[in-house]
Amino acid sequence: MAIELKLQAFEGPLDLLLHLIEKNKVSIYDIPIALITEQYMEYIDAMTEARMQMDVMSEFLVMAATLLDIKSRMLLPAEKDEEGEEIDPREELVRQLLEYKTYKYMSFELREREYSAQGVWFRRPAVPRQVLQYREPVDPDEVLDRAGVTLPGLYRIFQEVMKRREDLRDPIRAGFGKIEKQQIDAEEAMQFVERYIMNRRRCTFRSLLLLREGRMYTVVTFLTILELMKRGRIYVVQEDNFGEIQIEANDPSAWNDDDTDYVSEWSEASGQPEGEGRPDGTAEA
Amino acid sequence: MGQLKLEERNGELTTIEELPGQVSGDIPSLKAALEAILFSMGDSIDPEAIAQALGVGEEEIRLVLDALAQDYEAPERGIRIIKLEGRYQLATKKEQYPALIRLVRQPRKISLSDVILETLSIIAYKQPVTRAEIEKIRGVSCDHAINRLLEYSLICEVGRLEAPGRPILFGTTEEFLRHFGTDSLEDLPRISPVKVEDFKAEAEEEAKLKLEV
Amino acid sequence: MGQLKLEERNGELTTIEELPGQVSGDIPSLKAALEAILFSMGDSIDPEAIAQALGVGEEEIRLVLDALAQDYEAPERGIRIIKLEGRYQLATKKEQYPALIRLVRQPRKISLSDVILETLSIIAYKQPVTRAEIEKIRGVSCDHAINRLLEYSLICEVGRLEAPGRPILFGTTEEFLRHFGTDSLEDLPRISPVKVEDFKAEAEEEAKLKLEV
Repeated sequence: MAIELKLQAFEGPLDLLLHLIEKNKVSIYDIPIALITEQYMEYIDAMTEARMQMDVMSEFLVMAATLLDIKSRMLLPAEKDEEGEEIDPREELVRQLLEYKTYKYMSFELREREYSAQGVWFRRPAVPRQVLQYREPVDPDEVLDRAGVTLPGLYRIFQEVMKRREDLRDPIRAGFGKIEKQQIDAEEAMQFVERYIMNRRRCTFRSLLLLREGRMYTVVTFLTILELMKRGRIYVVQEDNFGEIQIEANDPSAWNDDDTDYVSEWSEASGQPEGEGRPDGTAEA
Repeated sequence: MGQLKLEERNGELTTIEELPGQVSGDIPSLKAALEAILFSMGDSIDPEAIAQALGVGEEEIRLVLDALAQDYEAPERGIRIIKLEGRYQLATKKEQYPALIRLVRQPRKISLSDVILETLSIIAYKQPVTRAEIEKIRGVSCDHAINRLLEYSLICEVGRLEAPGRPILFGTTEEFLRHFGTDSLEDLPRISPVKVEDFKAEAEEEAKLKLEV
Repeated sequence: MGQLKLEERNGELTTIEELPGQVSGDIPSLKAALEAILFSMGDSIDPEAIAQALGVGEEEIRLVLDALAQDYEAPERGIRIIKLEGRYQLATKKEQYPALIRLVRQPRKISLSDVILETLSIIAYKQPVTRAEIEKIRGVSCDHAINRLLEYSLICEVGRLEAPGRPILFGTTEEFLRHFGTDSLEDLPRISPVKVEDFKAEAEEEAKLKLEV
């Protein structure tokens, strides 16, 4: 495959992009994003087929995402900056390409110099190593005198060093202490949350979080809410940003339950024993 | 003429004692001393160190070094003095390369791959520069290139950036100057505004052939 | 003069092909070539090898080498050609030895920078202490500072820690303690064998904990 053979030649996504821009004879200042993105994606596909190493691929994929982002922004009405000028979504990419192109050009210049400098040879030192490494003995008294070191002075420096070391400690993270393993029975917690909501018919998300402590419980509560929403058992509304999240239980007739029980799915995944009893006795039909 | 007493213990020199003797300060004597120093040290030498060692003014040393450099330019000489950021070193003349290579029959120097050269050019022009900055410009990781450049002594750590993680700042070395036959960093080809204009003109030329988005 | 063709593969020079070209055979050119060869090869060279490489008669090479040797005898030259069983080599003149030695044994500027002083204070008050511990306190490497302090005889190795890698324990020297006089010695922790034992025990305790985890 022609493309595969060429892949190795590109130093990175910018190199490939410059190649595409040159190949299509288009301006770096006015890149036809749709066209270039399409061609770029062909290379990505070829790379995937060629099973390129993940770390190499990832660098090319980041650029693919950038191109797609630019492409989509080109389709939307132009954004404007503070001065009301339209912002070209390609601007940052152009700047990056130009900078890269400049250094690439400079590397050719260096290459030329490298060749011409190869004609110059040097020689190894002819002085015996022992002589070169020889150091005049130093009188420690003289060194200390010249530096004006006194014992109290040295102690002051020591204290400063130790204080600086203290300052270097992250006061927040240093206070975290040990990370304790939190014991939580996910299945039990999910049943608890569901029962709580169904019993009240209506409550706030915050009230749920206040019931029990611990990060893990918060996470399980949140996941339970999402799951219940998905199944149509509850209805969630938030009136304004950062406002209370209101949870309301739907009429059982509106439940669009499927035949898998999420509680048992969860407990299988976490290797816990199957839960006994349905949360509210309404599970499978 | 000075005489020397060298004392050795366990293969290490313990004293190097110089018995009375002066380095004469006339020009021919200074030239001879400088030639011997440059020849035997092999590496580049700071004229200040020579001035102190010989008890002669630094300005005079520089003058004599320049006169010596002039002498070497004669066609029957095969070596010359090169300057590296104010330091001096002896090297063969470029014109003698064919004779040397005929004798040795193999190139001696490393030649750098494109990837490494790109990384090096960023370091050369943006120094001091961090690994993250280089990677941002190249769009790819450059661990390998940086390691090779460090190994070849073409770059070195020149400090740390006062930022989270205190990242290493890289810069070029004297070996870099030698490898590219450059007297000083100033002497590197500049990324001139003209050149950037060339890029632009090139781009505008290309723009005429613009394809549809 | 010969021209060279350099071929490149994977960014590395692979072959050097010599295109037709001669090293000119006139005396100045030969002298220059010979000087460059002798200079860069360092070792003694067989004139026969040179003759073959340059495509010049061996007798002629010997004659030019001898003429070159004559040139070097001028008082303003610091190097000379020496003959070793028919082979030739460049060397410094014996008269230049004092100049060379003066350069080598030049007293260096001795100063205790802040970094060195900090390192010294840590060693003085925490001795015996390992390099790793000092670096942990200062947050940066301290190889240079430790080397200087060792060179200035202000610190010395006082033992080894019974831990993986048996790291060196540093302490201040007698000279250092003497400098501050016996009265003020109380202010400094002494390098007592008890102290070393304590330290060892502590380190072993730590090592055990690590193993258990």
